[in-house]
Amino acid sequence: MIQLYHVHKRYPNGSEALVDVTLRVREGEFVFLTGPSGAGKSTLLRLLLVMERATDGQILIGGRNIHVLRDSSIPFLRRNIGIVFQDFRLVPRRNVFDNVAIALEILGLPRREIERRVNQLLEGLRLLHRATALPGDLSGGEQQRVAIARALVNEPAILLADEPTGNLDPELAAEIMGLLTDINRHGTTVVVATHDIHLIERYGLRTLALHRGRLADDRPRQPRPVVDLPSARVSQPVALASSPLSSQAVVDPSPDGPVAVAADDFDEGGDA
Amino acid sequence: MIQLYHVHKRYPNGSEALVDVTLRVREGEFVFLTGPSGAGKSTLLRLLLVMERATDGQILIGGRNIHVLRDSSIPFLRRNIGIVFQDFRLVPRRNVFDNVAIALEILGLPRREIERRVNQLLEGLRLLHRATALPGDLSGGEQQRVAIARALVNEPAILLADEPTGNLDPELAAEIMGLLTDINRHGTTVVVATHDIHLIERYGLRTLALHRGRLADDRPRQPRPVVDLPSARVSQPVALASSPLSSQAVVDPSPDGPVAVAADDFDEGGDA
Amino acid sequence: MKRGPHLRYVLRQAWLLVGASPWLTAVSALTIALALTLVGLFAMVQFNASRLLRELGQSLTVQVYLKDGTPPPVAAQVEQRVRGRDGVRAVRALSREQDRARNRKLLDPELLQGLDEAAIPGQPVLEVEIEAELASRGDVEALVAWTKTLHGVESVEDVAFGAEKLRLLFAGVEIARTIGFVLSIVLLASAMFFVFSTIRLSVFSRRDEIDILGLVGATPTFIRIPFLVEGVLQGLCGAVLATLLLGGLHLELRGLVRDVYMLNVPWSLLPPGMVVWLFVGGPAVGLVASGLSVGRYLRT
Amino acid sequence: MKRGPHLRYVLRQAWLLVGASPWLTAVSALTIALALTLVGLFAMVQFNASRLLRELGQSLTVQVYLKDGTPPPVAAQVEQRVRGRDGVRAVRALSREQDRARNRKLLDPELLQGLDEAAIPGQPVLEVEIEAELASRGDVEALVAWTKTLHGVESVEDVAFGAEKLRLLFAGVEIARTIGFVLSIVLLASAMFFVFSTIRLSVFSRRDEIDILGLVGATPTFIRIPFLVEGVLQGLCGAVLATLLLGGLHLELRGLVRDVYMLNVPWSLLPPGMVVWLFVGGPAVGLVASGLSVGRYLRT
Ligand SMILES: Nc1ncnc2c1ncn2[C@@H]1O[C@H](COP(=O)(O)OP(=O)(O)OP(=O)(O)O)[C@@H](O)[C@H]1O
Ligand SMILES: Nc1ncnc2c1ncn2[C@@H]1O[C@H](COP(=O)(O)OP(=O)(O)OP(=O)(O)O)[C@@H](O)[C@H]1O
Ligand SMILES: [Mg+2]
Ligand SMILES: [Mg+2]
Repeated sequence: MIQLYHVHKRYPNGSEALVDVTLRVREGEFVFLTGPSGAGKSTLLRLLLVMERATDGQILIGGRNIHVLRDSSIPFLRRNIGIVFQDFRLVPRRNVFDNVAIALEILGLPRREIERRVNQLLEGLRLLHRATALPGDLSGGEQQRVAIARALVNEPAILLADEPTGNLDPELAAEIMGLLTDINRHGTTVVVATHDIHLIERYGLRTLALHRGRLADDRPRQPRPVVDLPSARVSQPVALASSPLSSQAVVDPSPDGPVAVAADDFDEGGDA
Repeated sequence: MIQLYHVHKRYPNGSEALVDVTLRVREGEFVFLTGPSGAGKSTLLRLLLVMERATDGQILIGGRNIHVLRDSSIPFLRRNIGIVFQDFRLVPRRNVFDNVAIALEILGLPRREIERRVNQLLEGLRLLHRATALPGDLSGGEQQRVAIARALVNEPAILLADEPTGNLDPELAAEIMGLLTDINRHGTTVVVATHDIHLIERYGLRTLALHRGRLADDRPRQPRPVVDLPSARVSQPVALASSPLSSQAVVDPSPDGPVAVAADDFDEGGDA
Repeated sequence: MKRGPHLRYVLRQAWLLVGASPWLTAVSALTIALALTLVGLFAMVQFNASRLLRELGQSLTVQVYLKDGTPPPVAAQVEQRVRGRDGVRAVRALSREQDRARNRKLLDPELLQGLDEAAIPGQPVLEVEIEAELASRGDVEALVAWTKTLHGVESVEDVAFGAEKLRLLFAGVEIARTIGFVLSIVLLASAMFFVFSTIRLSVFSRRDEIDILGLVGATPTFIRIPFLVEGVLQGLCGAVLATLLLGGLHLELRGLVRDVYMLNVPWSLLPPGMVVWLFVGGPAVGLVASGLSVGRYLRT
Repeated sequence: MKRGPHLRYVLRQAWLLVGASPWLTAVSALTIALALTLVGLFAMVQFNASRLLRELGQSLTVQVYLKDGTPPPVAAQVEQRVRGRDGVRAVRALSREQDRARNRKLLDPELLQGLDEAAIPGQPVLEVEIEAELASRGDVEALVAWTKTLHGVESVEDVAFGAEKLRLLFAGVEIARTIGFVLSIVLLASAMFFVFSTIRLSVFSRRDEIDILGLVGATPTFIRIPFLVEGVLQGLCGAVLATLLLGGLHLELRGLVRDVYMLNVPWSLLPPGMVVWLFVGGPAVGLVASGLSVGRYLRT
């Protein structure tokens, strides 16, 4: 699903954020991306979203080389990728509902469908009572959950999350992780950048470690994840059946089967 | 040092962020403030900085009732309080050096003194090589450290930190905690709001827990802090002697002695 | 997949844009109003100067003074020759007495007191009405040349023609036109610049929003449309304001001209259809300015 | 503890403010320039109209035509009586032949061809130079009344005085003044509004910075000073631009007046000291506008 070949990224000021990174994330995988501050985690996610172009190397998403993607095709690539930014990037002048609805307005869904989906997701994230609040009036954790909701609401083929639990208490963090594993179980490829060693250890999933821009470690999935560290205080598992994502999966539900992202999906279709 | 008596805070939209909170933080104490997302941690810190006024109740800082503080005295209160915001609040158009220097420019220190102090602190936070970068070009963790540097640089009597390690890897988090305990050892009262249970458990300091705006728990300092959780991978202790703060403490170094914040410090002095 | 946003969404977002910074919207609308008002004023001056000159050209008469004592047959002959010329619409012959009677009416009654009839000047005269197309100073010179040819005709003593006055009038109109034109250009350029830059500032102050929309997969068109609608709305407000402003100025100027020049002013000094043009131009300016500024931002 | 910021800090921050959004700075400077240019233009028109009228008043002559054949002693007597009046600076008596000679010079040489000397009009004339203070249309009416009293004097056939022309001139000047005044007020008000709102936008676009400075303990004064310095810098740029603009317009207008009216134009049509005023006014406008906008933001 995601392939990087010898990717380099040097920012204009000279900092080498990524150096010769080669890695592959298969369809339906759940991968942690870790590494100390400044290692290049956010940069890697930015490259996948074509917010930056790699200085060198090739990046393939869904078999398509995004290094040569036309500017006009970028929006269509992004519609297939949900992203949770480290600094949230909510629209300050739109309320919580509208912030989440953006991802669906773009797709031109009917208003009622948008309302149904957004409200369902906000409820699952315990944000429904804040639906009309502006981002500036939310606590840090609430903002983070709005960002997560926006990334999930259009059921993307790939989900990138940058430190999605950094502002959440362990209980909420566990719920969010439940949501992410849930969407992953329905076929979405998930990449989570995080410093939270406890999170990584608890779930025992594949972990890519960056160090000063280089891929330092690629620890495969542990056969038996440690789920019950005494300090984690994980609450009851999130009610998966009530999740808006499980009820109407648009992607193939088998975790290793082919996911419905054809290369052509990134183009503007026949009318371009 | 910090006293709250029956403090209530209701935001204009009706959310009850703090309900009848009464607590006391003594001079030279190091206190963790915890609680689930939306519990009111950030709101409490905002009240201490008079960014918001309490709806009801009294707040005393250094024996002075800030509930009745004149607007013109607020800047002088804030100069005695260093704060690390959850969302950093760096000035986007000023580089790292200038962002940290602001806190000293305000005090009218000589330029050379400012340069010496800022550079020393940036070095201690491993940020000196990014001194001329703009905040937008920093990684999340780097931004967080700039925010910490700004709060520490003028050696305040009180330090408030909102989730100061949320974007840092465990190693850096340990270093920051080292820095905070260091400044605390020299007399500064420190309040750290955090979700990070591991952090709290490792240091075994006094912990105030909020729940839905109410003070739910006040766990006193543990006699023997657990410093070596296997998962924490704490690096060598931070070189305290090289810290800019230990070399020139302006406050009384005895942790329980009277700290040099007289009530009059918040006024504009004789020329007001 | 290239679907545009819903109308409902567009209107809601445009409305939010306006509501989020009413100040910016007001500035933009006001600049557009100012620009339109200036164009309108300039058009008004142009229109009225042309109308005035056209009217002048229609009622232009040249007085051909015949030598005193020219016998009627000779006078009739001269009249005939003048009438046959190009551009002459009508010729009226006045005898010495008729001319004297006319002059008496023109003169100050005080002046006439104690004067006998014979002291009042009078001379046989041909009043030649000329059909002239007065569009520029060149036309005046042509007319002067035309009247000069009459001097050669026998029995013609003098040809009176307000050439100097006309020259002055034309110079005045021309100087006013030039100053108006220069000022209009300067002010219009500034106004356009302001419209462009206020809308650009409006875009600029929302660059976070634009960036974020792009990041979640919105096409440039999708992002642009609410801004374009906002621009059109501002243009419409500007047009309304400009109409009110011009209406007020029009009343003011009409009153002024009537009082100072004691002229009978036509009901409307405004070029016909101007309001329509304002309501086409305002939204167009808003649309173009917002299109340019959003486009520029989105490209970089 | 109430120390202001270092000069070095202030200049650096003001420079950063300018550099961070050169576009905004340019807009503000341009608005100030425009406002100053308009005030300057208005002052220029006022100044020149007054000068023109003052000069007119100084060289005003009234032609007192005496009856043909008035004997020299009577003429001398009339001359004496006119000379004795208030406001008369000089009286020059012209005989019939002198007047005829003067008229010949004024007339078209073509017209004179074939005319005998006697056909050229000529009459004994007293040229009365009047010292008039022409400041308003009322003064013209007073002058008209004054000349009327000459009609009563014996032997005076006619008094020629360009009253109509003067009336027209005054009306023209007055209409220009009024239009100029109304336009200037409208445009100045808009310009002031723009300066205020662009600087307010500049403050607005940096509200994060202002907020943060306040949060780390900066006093409102400390926060305000760089913005005020920025405002003054913008005002200075505006003054420079306005000086250049007015200089250019001045050259243009001088050329125009000289070419169209064929008048001898004084070297400078600009009121003296105007440049000084521009350089006082520009920074003042910038200072006040930025002070108001930062103050407003800091208060809320
Ligand atoms: N826009 C930029 N311009 C210049 N340098 C940048 C930019 N963005 C990031 N960098 C630098 O590139 C390096 C990697 O940054 P990146 O944001 O990818 O780190 P990260 O792994 O996400 O760190 P963190 O955990 O602190 O968020 C850092 O040294 C950072 O300073
Ligand atoms: N400016 C505001 N206007 C209205 N409501 C607010 C505002 N700021 C915070 N709130 C609400 O007050 C409650 C407490 O917010 P606060 O930011 O103090 O929580 P917190 O404990 O810091 O949470 P987190 O850990 O998620 O940062 C939340 O429900 C939040 O939505
Ligand atoms: Mg990052
Ligand atoms: Mg918070």
